[in-house]
Amino acid sequence: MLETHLRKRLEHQEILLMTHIVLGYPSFEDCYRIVEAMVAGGVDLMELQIPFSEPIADGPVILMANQQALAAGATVARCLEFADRVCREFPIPFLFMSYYNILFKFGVDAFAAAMADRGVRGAIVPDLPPEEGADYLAAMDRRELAPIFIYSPNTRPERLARIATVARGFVYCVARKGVTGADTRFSAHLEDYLRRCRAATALPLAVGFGVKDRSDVEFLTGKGDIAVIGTQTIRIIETQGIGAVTPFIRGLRP
Amino acid sequence: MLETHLRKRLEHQEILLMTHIVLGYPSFEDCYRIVEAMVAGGVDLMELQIPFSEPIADGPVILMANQQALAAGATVARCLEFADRVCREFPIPFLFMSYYNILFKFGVDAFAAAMADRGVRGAIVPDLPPEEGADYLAAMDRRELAPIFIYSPNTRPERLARIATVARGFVYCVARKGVTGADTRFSAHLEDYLRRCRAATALPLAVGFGVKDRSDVEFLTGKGDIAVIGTQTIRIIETQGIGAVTPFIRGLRP
Amino acid sequence: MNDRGYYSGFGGMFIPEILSTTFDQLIAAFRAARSDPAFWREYEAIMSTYSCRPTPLTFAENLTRHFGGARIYVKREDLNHTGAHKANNVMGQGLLVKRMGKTRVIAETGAGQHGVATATMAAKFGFECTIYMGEVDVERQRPNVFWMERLGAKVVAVRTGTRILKDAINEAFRDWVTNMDSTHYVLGTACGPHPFPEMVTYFQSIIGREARRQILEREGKLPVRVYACVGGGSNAMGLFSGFLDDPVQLVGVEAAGRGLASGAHAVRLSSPDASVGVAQGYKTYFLQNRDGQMKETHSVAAGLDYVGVSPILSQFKEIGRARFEAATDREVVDALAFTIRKEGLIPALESAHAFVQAFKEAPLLDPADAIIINQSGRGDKDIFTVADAFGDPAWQQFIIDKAERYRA
Amino acid sequence: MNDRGYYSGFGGMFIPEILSTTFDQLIAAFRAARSDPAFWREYEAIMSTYSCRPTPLTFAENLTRHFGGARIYVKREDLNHTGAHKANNVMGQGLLVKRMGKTRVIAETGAGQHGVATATMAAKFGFECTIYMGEVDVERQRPNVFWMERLGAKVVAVRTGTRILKDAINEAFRDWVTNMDSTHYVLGTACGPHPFPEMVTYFQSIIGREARRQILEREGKLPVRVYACVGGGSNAMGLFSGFLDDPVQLVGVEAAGRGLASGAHAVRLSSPDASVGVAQGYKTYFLQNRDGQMKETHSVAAGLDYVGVSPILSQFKEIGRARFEAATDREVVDALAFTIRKEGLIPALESAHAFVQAFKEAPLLDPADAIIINQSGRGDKDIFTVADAFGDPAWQQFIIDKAERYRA
Ligand SMILES: Cc1ncc(COP(=O)(O)O)c(C=O)c1O
Ligand SMILES: Cc1ncc(COP(=O)(O)O)c(C=O)c1O
Repeated sequence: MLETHLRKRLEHQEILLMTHIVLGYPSFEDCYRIVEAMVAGGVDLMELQIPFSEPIADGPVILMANQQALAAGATVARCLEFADRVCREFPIPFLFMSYYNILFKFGVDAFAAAMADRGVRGAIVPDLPPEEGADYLAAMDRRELAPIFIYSPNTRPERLARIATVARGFVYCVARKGVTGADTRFSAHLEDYLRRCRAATALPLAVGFGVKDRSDVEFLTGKGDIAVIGTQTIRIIETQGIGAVTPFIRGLRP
Repeated sequence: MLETHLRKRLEHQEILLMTHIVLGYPSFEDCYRIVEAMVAGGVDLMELQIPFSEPIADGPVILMANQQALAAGATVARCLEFADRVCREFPIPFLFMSYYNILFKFGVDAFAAAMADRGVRGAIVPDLPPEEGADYLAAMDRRELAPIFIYSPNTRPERLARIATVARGFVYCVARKGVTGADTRFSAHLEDYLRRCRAATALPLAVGFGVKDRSDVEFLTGKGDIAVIGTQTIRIIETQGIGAVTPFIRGLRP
Repeated sequence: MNDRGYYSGFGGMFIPEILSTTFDQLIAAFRAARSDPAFWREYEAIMSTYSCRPTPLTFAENLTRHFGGARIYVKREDLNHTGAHKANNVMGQGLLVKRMGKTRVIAETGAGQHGVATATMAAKFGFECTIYMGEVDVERQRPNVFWMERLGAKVVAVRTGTRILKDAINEAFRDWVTNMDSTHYVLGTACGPHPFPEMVTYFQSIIGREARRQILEREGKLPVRVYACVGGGSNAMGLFSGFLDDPVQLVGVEAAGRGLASGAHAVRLSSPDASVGVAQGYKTYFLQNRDGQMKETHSVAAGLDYVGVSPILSQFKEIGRARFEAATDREVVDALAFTIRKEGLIPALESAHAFVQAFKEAPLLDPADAIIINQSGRGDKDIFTVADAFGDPAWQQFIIDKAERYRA
Repeated sequence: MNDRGYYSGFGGMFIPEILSTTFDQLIAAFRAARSDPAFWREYEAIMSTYSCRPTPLTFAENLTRHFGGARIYVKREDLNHTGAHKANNVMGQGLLVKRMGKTRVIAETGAGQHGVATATMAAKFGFECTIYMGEVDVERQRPNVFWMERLGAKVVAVRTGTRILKDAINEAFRDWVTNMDSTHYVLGTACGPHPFPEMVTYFQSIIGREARRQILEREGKLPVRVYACVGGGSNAMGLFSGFLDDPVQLVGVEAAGRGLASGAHAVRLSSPDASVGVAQGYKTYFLQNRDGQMKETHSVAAGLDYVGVSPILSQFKEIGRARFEAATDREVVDALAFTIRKEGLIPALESAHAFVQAFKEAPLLDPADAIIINQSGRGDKDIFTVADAFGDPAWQQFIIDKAERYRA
């Protein structure tokens, strides 16, 4: 199970790193090379985003990546193929990230089965609150896959607790209001919020939205368990090429 | 008095000819030459139109002439000067034709005085029905000037009679509905109408709107007393020059 | 001789003889209709089912707060079908045309508003329709021409005179003297020969009747002043009609264009450039020269760009029953922008003249008092003019791109 | 967990976690307002003083005669302030925003109609306002952008996705997840996550309530069928709401664009190109491919050019409570031209879809029966599109001349 795996890693690392790529952007070949580079850099787990035409919770950078991947011909089938390969070849856990329509059109149960088949360990579906996810929860549960849910600074205490009852693997704590890719002020405010998250669940906490560099990761160390680096790696690849990925990741932790 | 003069001429001519010019169009100099040419051709009396910016009862040809005369600088003062000269130099009666605002702004009484002064014998004011013309009638009457009124095919019998009581000189019978310059079908219908006019007034009848050539004049002979040639002479001057005026007028009667 | 529609010496019927019978019929038909209580009911019924009457009286809360004086109400003639008070007049005359058994209507138009309204009425009643419009106006008001044509009207571009509203009126009269048997001339404002000033006022009086009732309901008392822009004077007469017997100040606002001193304006009731004259069939104040030739006029609002004015308003001026002010193009565009921003209302450029004056006076009035501004029409029809007044570069680029595509 | 707005399995709330509290507040505020009788009264009061409600129900005498079947009535939402039924929804949500104490509103817009309506409401209520609009729509609906800016709104051209309505909705959500504390998202149609479908329907139900009362007054009986165009579904739901418990056929008309076979259309409820999916926060029929990626849509009417549709209409389709038809661009332009010519009414291109279907069916119905067509908006906003559809050369020349002057 994902949680067990993460706990084990946490015995050796004060904080884990999770990165994110959009499948098919800039191409599936490049995606493979990026995964390779990230693993070489020492990431602990990765989100593979299946592109969707309406990525409502994503900011401009990831949004554009979604569109370009689709324009270049990315399909769900090719994303599954890709996941199959990286799960076999790399020793870290991979998660799918996508919007609910991708799962819904595939068939939620069939999708969970396909994930299990290919060794994908869990999924993040930002537009699927637990209340809408009964089928999904059942299907994931049946295959011991982790449905990753989200905490936000706006989530009320009783809701944090309720979400904790269905979440598996870890909880993804959105560091601030807004979409992916915008700047986050890492502040006392954030510390407070993470304390509330910690109180609500025994699961490891991933912290995302706006983690850019080593000082951000340092800030999170001791407060969260996983630092999520999303948009920043896309920016680095776009400006400095895939060759810059490994040193970037490596540089995030001391 | 105008009527007496006309009756005298009618002893020698079965039908009289009245022509029309717009003062200042194309220029006052040309107007003088046109009057000269018309008198040479044998016209019996003439309308001198003082141009107005809103000649509501005139068709496109005379309308344009009004505008161009004004654009070239025609003023009421220059029109009076012109009238003064032609009345002195030519042996036929001249009438003013204009819209009421010209008289009104000048002062109706002053205008009548100016006419009398210069020897103009009467006036046609197509937008001044007798009901609106008490001042005008009084002023004209005081100077034995002829206020020429209009009959139309739409004028009801009792109104024909009423107009007859204030009209002097002659009555202008509009041959048809419409503005100046459009074609008129000279028909039994017209004959009928003129019979009604004749019955309503003892004054000579002028017939206007659409008289173009000798056959029109022949048709009118015996039915009316004066054939009015308006737009047609402007057309002839525009297409054939002032030189064509005398032969044209001469050719209208046998 | 019987009544010829004089108001302290203004008005009258200066019409070509050929129309005398037509006017007799029209006067008779109008008198009969007016004294038939069923007629007004029929009129109200059509205005409430085909247009949106009664139009609302909107309390302009934000403007009131901003100016800190009188409580400002706006009478919403912009919500009429076709977007202006012109609908009131054309539907009324349309009912008369049916009574007279005529089958064709003609009209002049300046802004295009009255042309669209007439063409609409003609479509609804199944009349043939020809609209006369100065060539200059055809060019600047093309959207309205487009809709008139879609409505089945023939739009004739008038190329004579100054090629604007007054020339279109002349041309309509020329049509009428030719086709009076089949045709009624739907004059668009409270001008022209009797009975038009009275008749148009009668139909537009629905504005004032409603406004009076509405303000009494809302405020429990009469307004201290009411404001209307003055082109020909129909929307002003419409609003004023409701308050003639009341202690209410009537304020008419004319178009001062580029300023009274510039000569480029349309101020007839409070400018030395105007004097009493007779044209287009009636006696009133005209912008004319010493000889009586009409002058060119100017206003950013095409519907106010006219040389004459209702003889009834000339009377009101003479006897002091109404006060007349003027607003410049610049003031008008500013008041328009401010009203849009503050209240979400988009008055027509014409109507914005009334807003200018009300804005000047509201702060000086008692906060317990109410005033009414007549929003005679809606301003989205004016986008080509307003966008130019604002000099909006994005709009210009849009037009340039559009043109590019048409050229291709 | 409590009610999440499902209609036979359509609807729901597929929202990012960060909005959960915002939606809880919104649902609570809406529930409270709806169960407070003073709220609806306040709503009706503002709609009758700021807009022109009740809007008339116009008997289309000429169309009725022409088709020789059912008596055709037209519900005149075009006479609303800002020119469409969108006003009903925005004013209602505006009142809620005041109740919730928020100070800023955002909205998506396609045709621009909802954007103008929202910007108007924001000006009136003194809210800050940002409007998201696909870049393609910004280009084709420039006049509306101009007015939104004059109304004080910030208009953001959305350059992502297909750069039309659905992308504007996504972008509005992105704003909302950032600014939910100060900001309310005024969704423009009966789509999106709960409570929007229910809430927008509630405000738009004023159309159907009035129409039912009006037709009973006029005809003494119910209509046999009522017709509305279907974009997101708000005007249709508004009209239908009045007749849900009656034996009245509800007919929704979608945009068949260049024809169902062409793929260039926006038919979600009666086309094999559509299937059930979840996007933009709710479950309904979407035009999407097998993977669940949304397709491009097309309609001559920008307001119908949308991939999703109200979940309540999906339910009506599923349970057979409404019938759905489609009209092609060509049919729409023809019906528009015919309606203008015959009745002097200028429906919006969106609304003209409903006219197409009514014209097909009216001749087959009993002359003693009545039908109602919802004229959801006025068509003069569409002049750039309509002039192109008619290929009017004079209009093109006008634009070319105008561009020439801007270039100079
Ligand atoms: C909206 C609007 N207001 C006012 C006017 C001026 O006319 P009147 O003075 O007759 O009301 C016009 C004329 O076209 C108009 O369109
Ligand atoms: C006039 C008009 N009608 C209809 C629609 C379609 O929306 P709905 O289906 O929500 O009524 C729009 C959308 O912009 C519109 O502007």
